[in-house]
Amino acid sequence: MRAFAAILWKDLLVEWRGRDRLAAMGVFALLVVTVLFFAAPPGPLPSQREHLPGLLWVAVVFASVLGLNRSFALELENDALSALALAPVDRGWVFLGKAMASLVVLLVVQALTSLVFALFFDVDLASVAGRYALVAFLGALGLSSIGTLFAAMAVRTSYREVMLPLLLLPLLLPVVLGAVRATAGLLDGEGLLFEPLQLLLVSDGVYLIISFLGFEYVLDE
Amino acid sequence: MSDGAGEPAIRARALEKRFGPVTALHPLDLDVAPGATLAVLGPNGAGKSTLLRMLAGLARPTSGELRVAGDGDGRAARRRRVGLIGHATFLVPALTARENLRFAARLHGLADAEARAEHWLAELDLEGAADRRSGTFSRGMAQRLSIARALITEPALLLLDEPFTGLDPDAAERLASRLADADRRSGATTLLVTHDLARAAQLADQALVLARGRSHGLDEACLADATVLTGAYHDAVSALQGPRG
Amino acid sequence: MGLLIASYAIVVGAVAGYALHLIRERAALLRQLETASARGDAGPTQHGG
Amino acid sequence: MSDATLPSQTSLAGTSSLLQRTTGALCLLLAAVWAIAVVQAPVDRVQGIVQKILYVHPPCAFAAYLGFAMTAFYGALYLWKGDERHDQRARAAAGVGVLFATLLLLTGPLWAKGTWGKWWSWDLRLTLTLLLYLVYVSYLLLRSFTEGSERAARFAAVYGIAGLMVIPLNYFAIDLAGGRSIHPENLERGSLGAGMSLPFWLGVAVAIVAYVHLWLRRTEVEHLRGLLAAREATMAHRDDPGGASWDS
Repeated sequence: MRAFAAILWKDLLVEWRGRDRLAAMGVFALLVVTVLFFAAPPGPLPSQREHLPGLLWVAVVFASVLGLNRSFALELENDALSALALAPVDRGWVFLGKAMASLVVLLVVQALTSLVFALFFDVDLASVAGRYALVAFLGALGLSSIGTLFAAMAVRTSYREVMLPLLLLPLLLPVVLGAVRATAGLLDGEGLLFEPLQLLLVSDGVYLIISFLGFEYVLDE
Repeated sequence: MSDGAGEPAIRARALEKRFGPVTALHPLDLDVAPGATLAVLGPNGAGKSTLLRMLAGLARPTSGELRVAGDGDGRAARRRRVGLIGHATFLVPALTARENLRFAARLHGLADAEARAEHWLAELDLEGAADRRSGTFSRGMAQRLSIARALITEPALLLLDEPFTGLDPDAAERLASRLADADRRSGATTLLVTHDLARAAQLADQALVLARGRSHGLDEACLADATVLTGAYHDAVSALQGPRG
Repeated sequence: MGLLIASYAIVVGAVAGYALHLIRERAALLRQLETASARGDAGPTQHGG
Repeated sequence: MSDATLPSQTSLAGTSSLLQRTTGALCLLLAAVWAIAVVQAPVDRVQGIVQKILYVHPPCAFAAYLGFAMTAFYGALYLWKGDERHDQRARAAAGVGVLFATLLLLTGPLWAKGTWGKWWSWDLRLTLTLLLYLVYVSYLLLRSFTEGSERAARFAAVYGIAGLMVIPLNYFAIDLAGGRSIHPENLERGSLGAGMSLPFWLGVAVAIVAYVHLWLRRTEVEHLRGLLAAREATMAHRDDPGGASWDS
């Protein structure tokens, strides 16, 4: 348990000291939203705005992939990854430390992306801010859990930048779809729909279990 | 270096490691007395770091038995009593020396991380740079910090993976004296993997030669001095590799 | 009708083709193993105990 | 160096193992009976002759899903036991599984074109298969991009298991996204007309036996490759002692 706190503290401290990396992710998300705006400008009619939640989460997913790749790239310096492997603790805790640190980073980037998205696309997130925050949290939790597991693998393959999205994206459908449908429900004034929320919760649970158990084998030499 | 008759610190019986059909380490028997320093010598690819990684609990033996005194259940328990110093320093550049040591201690689940960090900063006379980020350290200072990082958890088994590579002679000399001094004080059983036969003769009580996964123990007489050791080493290597097997 | 024929042709063709490919590859590997061990015979094929 | 004798599976140097030959013969026999049954099956009044793709398209799904289940199964066995043979079986299962998934994704649109006039539809089953296909292509890519056979095997095993566990999630996700199924009929017996179930289930049997046959052969090829790689590693090592270092 102490190891979990140590890793979480270390990662957040390193993140804070390397704020430029966090800024880079923020700007990246900003760029993605801008490009999406020109690629698929929203029309006045509601039917022309159905795709907006999808666009928002596309921006979030890509910014997250960037962040996750970097979180383990740091561990390669001075072979810190082996230091983690040497920690005399169940590696599930090492996973949780890294995943929660990534979660915090993803939430910060997600907040920024959502803010800019709401402004650009004239979307009223403010009125549903509380419930949207819950959906955003569940989405980020899924992303950071399975993302941390695959980042730990991808960082030690020979084609690192491509490998993480390659591994992550095909498995992200449940979380992303759940988040998009939930967000759409909020924006259409239907409130927090049960099915998408249920899908998000179940998916996060499955991802956390797979990653917690799988990390033991991924961290080995 | 106590070589009490008691239960050996490291006991290996027919220890073997295979990567698929390739045998990295042939069946090896080994006994190392508590507190003793064993030098593991041999050319590249002989299986030295395979043996080291199995001792560190990072890799599982394919067959045979490997016991380190005080072995609890599972590899995590083994990793609690192991300290590893290698070419990689395991340091986090963005953290200061003090934070690196505290992190290492907490990673091992030690409660008094702050006190230990202060102690080992003094031990390796790094107080001056305690609050400087380790990313700005010279190679010598980084090496000292990585020694402190390994010893802060008071390992019963200290594994040194070619610590002298890339060091100029006097830096190597300083490191050798620090290691001997830290080893004597901590009483840890030490395993020194190196090519540097002079250092091996200077620091080790026992020696083992590995070549292409096969092992051959040298008796203590060989460790009298570097020249004797070099002779014994080359005989052992050619015996193990064999002209045509 | 053409679509029907095409789909059956694709499936049967792919399965049969892959089986033949694997048989050929197996034969090639066995040959390489033999030459390797033949070449190895000049020296010891293995350093076995 | 363990004795690199020929693999135990191959009884004689030339001929393949008994198991491989029996599954091969069984597959051919079943295929013949299946072909006859397909030809004799009644032509569907609504869709016409193209409906007979029913006897080849869904059977590939059985084989593909069997493949991915075995990939995860042998992957888990490898993680637990560490025996390299399990890893070879997992890799073979994925390879053959992807082959059948490809056939599924080829025959699907042919059928769709034949009955509704458009090649692709985001229908529940097709989307699920496409997703699964992407997962297992990533599985094979992960293996080829990871150095160190032991590490590649471990990573692939974890990813194979994750891939399998996400299938039910994908099913609900697509269902939630209104993946109204325009698949003409579902697989339950009820939907098969008179005289259609025999060719259908024969088709499934042929697909599964073909899968097992290809899987056995592919496993043996993986095993032979391992032996060859090991042989070359020792050769290279003897010629240049300081060279190939596998415990880098």
